[in-house]
Amino acid sequence: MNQTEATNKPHASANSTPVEKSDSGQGWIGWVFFSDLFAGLRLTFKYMFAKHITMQYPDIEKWQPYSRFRGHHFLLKDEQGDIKCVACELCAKICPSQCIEVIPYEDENGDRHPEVFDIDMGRCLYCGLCEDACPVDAIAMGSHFEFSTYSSKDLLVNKATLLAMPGKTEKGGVVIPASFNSDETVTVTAKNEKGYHWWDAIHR
Amino acid sequence: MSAEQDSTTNVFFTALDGVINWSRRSALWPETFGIACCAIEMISAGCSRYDLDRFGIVFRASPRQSDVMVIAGTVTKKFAPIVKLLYDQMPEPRWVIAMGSCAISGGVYNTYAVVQGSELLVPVDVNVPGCPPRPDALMHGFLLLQEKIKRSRSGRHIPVRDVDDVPVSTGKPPPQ
Amino acid sequence: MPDAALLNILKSTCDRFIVDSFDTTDGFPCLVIERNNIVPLCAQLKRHSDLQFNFLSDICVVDFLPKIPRFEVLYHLYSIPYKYRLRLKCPFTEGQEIPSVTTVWRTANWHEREAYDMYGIVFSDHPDLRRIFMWDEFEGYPQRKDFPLRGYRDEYNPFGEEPDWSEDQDWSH
Amino acid sequence: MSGILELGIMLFHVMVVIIILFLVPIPFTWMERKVAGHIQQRLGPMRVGWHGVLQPLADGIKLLTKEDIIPDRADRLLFKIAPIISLVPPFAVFVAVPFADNLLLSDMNIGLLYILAVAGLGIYGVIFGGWASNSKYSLLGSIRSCAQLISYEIPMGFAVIGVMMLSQSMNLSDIVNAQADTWNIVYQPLGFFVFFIAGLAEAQRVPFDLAEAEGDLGAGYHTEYSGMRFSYFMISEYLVMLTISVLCVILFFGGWHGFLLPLPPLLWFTLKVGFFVYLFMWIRFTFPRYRYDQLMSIGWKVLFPLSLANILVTGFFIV
Amino acid sequence: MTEMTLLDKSPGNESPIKEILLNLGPQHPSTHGVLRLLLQMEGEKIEALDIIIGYLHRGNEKLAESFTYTQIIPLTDRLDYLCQPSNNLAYCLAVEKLLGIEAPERAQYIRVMMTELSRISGHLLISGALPMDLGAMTTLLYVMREREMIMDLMEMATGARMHSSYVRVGGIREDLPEGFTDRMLEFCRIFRARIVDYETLVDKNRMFLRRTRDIGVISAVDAIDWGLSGPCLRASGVDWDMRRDNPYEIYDRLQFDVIVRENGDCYDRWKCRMDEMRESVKMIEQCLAQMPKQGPVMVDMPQIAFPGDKGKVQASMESLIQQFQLSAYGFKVPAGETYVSIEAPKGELGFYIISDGSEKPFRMKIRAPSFVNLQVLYDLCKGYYLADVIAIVGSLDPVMKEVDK
Repeated sequence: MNQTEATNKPHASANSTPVEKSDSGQGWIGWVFFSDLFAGLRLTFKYMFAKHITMQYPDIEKWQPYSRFRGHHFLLKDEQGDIKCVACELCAKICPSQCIEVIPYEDENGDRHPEVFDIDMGRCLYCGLCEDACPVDAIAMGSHFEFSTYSSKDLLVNKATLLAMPGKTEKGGVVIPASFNSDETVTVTAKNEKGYHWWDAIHR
Repeated sequence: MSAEQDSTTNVFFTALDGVINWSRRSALWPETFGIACCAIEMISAGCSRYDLDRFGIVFRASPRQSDVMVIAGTVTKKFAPIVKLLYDQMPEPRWVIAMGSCAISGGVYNTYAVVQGSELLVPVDVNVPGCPPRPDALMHGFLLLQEKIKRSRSGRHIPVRDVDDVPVSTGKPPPQ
Repeated sequence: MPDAALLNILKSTCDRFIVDSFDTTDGFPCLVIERNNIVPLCAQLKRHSDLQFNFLSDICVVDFLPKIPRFEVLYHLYSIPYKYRLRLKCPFTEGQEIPSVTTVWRTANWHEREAYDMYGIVFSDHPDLRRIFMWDEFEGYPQRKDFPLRGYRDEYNPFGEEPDWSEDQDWSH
Repeated sequence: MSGILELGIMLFHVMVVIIILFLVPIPFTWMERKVAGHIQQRLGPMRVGWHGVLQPLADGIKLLTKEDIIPDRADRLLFKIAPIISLVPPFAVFVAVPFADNLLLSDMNIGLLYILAVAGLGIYGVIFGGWASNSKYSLLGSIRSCAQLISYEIPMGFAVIGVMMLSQSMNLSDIVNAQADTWNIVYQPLGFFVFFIAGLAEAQRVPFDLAEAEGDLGAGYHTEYSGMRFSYFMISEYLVMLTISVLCVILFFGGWHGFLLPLPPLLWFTLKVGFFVYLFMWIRFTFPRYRYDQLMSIGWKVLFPLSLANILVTGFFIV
Repeated sequence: MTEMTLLDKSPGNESPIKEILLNLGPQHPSTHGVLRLLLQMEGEKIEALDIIIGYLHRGNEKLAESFTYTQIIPLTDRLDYLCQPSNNLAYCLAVEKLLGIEAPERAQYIRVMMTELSRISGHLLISGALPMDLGAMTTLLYVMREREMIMDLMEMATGARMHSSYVRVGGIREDLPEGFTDRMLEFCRIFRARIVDYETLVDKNRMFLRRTRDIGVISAVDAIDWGLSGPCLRASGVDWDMRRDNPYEIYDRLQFDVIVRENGDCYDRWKCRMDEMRESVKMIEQCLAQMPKQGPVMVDMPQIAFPGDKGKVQASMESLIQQFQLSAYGFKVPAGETYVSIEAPKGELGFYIISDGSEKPFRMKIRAPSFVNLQVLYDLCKGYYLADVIAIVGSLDPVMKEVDK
């Protein structure tokens, strides 16, 4: 190691005053009169009076995710209103973090259904493999993403919660009007109105 | 009615509680303490599209000046003493947000090197699930924390710790 | 498919070091070498004007636990001027030391430290061989096949395996 | 009796100024965060009061009620008094500052000298604070800021000499009144340039904010400070910025003298100072910072010769 | 070499001049995660340093040995978390090579497009973070604004802002959604204009130039010796880009320049990334133009890939069994070994996989570019100032999750 270091080329010492290279697009006149700095100041000044692109999340607006967004899981029901899941436990098997627990039972018709369907949202990776693995399209990941809790135990959700969770959005990717409510729990309620795409705000 | 109960219902203290809680929840300063992927979403939340500054949240570089620690990423066993140290360096009152699956429970990394949940290290106030959580989700976590502060009673005493405290940098390596 | 010219040069220049050479499933030419030949061979591969393997991509250790020899260390080389790739394999048993190639490529430093940290392989003449990922007091070599994935149980890891107390008793004697 | 009354009036005036100065950081922090927000195409504080106007108040109350940590190995006495030491000089400076015609506490003949002298004392707070913390980041921060201040006080003082030569006085009111027709900036562009750059360094703002360079020193000299003591440092920092802005206006931009619009003098003064404060913020959110040694070399190799040249040229024209 | 082990310095060996031993990190605003540098300084000048990593070591390689090949894909996301599709792609290419299959053409185009998009996102963050470490905070905010657009595109196509798991063995997870092409073109158009903004703000700024020019210089020979790759290597004047030299996927059909610069200092490394983003935009536009408009995006092998249409699964018993097999046990990969490397944004990202013929890899080694690039700091920082260390670390662009694996 020491030998190779000795042959190492000496790099520019930090001591020597670096030569000011004025090849940054302006001549020496520009350099003396700070044309580079003024260009920067002009740019920031221009942006100062441009339209802001901030989404005013809790109070006024809210983001409605794209329909492919992988948020909180939900369980689907079939046309009869029964749970679609056949408790094959494929989702539990493919889950890399093993956060799904399914205990099956057989109903009077001999169909398998889940007795217990727990997901530990605090361990989930939100990778979407359970969605892929499900042969009957019973479990999917919806648009819900605001489910912070005070206790990590509350992140263990059961079948009933999963059935009640909102599904995928039909036409996502917009900012929709919303209102903030903190009486009981912190919720941001979306109003059922047409939103705007936030890229529109970026255009100058 | 004992004197202690009396003081809790005192109008003055209730008002004081209100003012102090209002100021604390309106000026939550987190540490610039990014560990992994969640830190990128934390930065995103601070940037123009989401703008945590609207809540009065600005990132402080020193733990001494911050109120809330966002554990944004996997806490490994090697890193655990440092998380603890940083938590100790923060002044009271202080809060902890565990952001992301790794911080809440270790996530997919159920291995020899990862702490299985930062609850084992520091008292976590709010868990923000996701891998990583969207910036909106982190903001929801902050809103939840604000609610928690709003409902707490803080006007009565400001907890004071013993002074045997470690400075931010002594040049010595933190204890492993 | 590996370049025929590359194989010819390799055969003509490095034959005395090579135990065995074959093409692997992914089309890399692969040389199996003797432990003590690593440094001279690598130096020659790097210096030879028609090869110039100046870029060490990776050093990888594999643990074939029940097999003997147990370990195998692999070097993935790349020649930036000629765009050749080459793999060197060096099998060895537990307890044997491997000569360090840090004198040939300085980048080997951390690769070898990683191998030491994860597999407990000692590289002789390494300038700074100590743990790199795990903390210094960590016991065991986590990537070995006989190390449990979840480690041993402690206050931060309730899912770890119960430490093997019988082994512990052996140490005390 | 009249002496006591005079003293009373004097104390009253001092109290008023002190209270005003204590309140100054409140709009400034709000303004800084709003300016930062809008430059970055976001909003800044929004949720506390109308457009977040109460944000600085919330910050202040929060800092007051925070735990006040004194590190175990710190020098306790110095650690405690350092924030106060850093707070006093910026306040003391305003004794001599004329806000409008005859609106000042003390009309000193050597007002300019007094201000330059007192403003330089603020560094002691930073040095004490950094040293007493027993933390290396703090120490490096205070060493940097000490060296920086010394190398920039000199060009700053020299830059002012040109103004003094023009107005033949060190009294700030006289200096302002001398500019009733033409502002000094017309005669002294180089002097202003040197003064402004040195002022940026004096106020420790980007691109010269090395003492608290977040990138390399964490929070710099106040890394170990929490709660109220930290807020003292913040207040003093804003006041120094205000001092520099005020001096720029008084020395080079005609003080309370306006042009075109017949606005009240105090308003003119406030507007001009406000512009400079905005300039400071604008620069902060546009530029990166220099390195420690580069900063020193700029101070000694560029600004110092320039300020000397300025004196020379000014003298030549006056004679 | 004992000078690296600063911690082990025995008390007798200390020099009479007392050096400052500064501990930079692991929690520090500008060490880009949990990198810890132990600096031995005389004044503010670095005399020696030690790099301490491993604060984010999670045992990815060990974990992969217990996962099936499908389950590993989400793990690879979490290596270089700024540009996940690159990691997915490198891993999937390695598995595909072992399996002897190739993704459909459309899938290859989409993979390349997503990889280039993520390259922009990774380079953007660092080209904003470096000025921010030097004090120009606004630059970061501006680049994050454009990065949000990329996150938006990612969410639209893959369902997650960051950890997309989009590239799968044998293709990609889903075809592009409706309207994605237009959005992508719009992004390219806006982004081209915005690069000029960053250059006005930073590239021409004399302070930034003075902070980065001739700082952290490394020669071409040294850079190769230290194993640098990617923009860090090309900034030193080594003309090597695997996208051109060992083309994978459809890179041989794209027209692009390999950005090479000469000085090998912080500025060149930064500028190299800046110019590479332009090339990436070019490549994305070419991909969009050349891409077959229709076609499968996944190989038609139900034993390896999940079928896109669930109706098929329910219709036939055979595919149902295959779905069960694939989900519950994964797919078998023929025994063999392979090393596949791609040009990730940080450099050469390689996956070395040994398969023993079962559903789980026998050994998976990740050649993480950041890990290799980072150790050059030993050489790079000496003689420079504390503030330069920040610039040097920033210009090397380490992602600690990848460094620590």
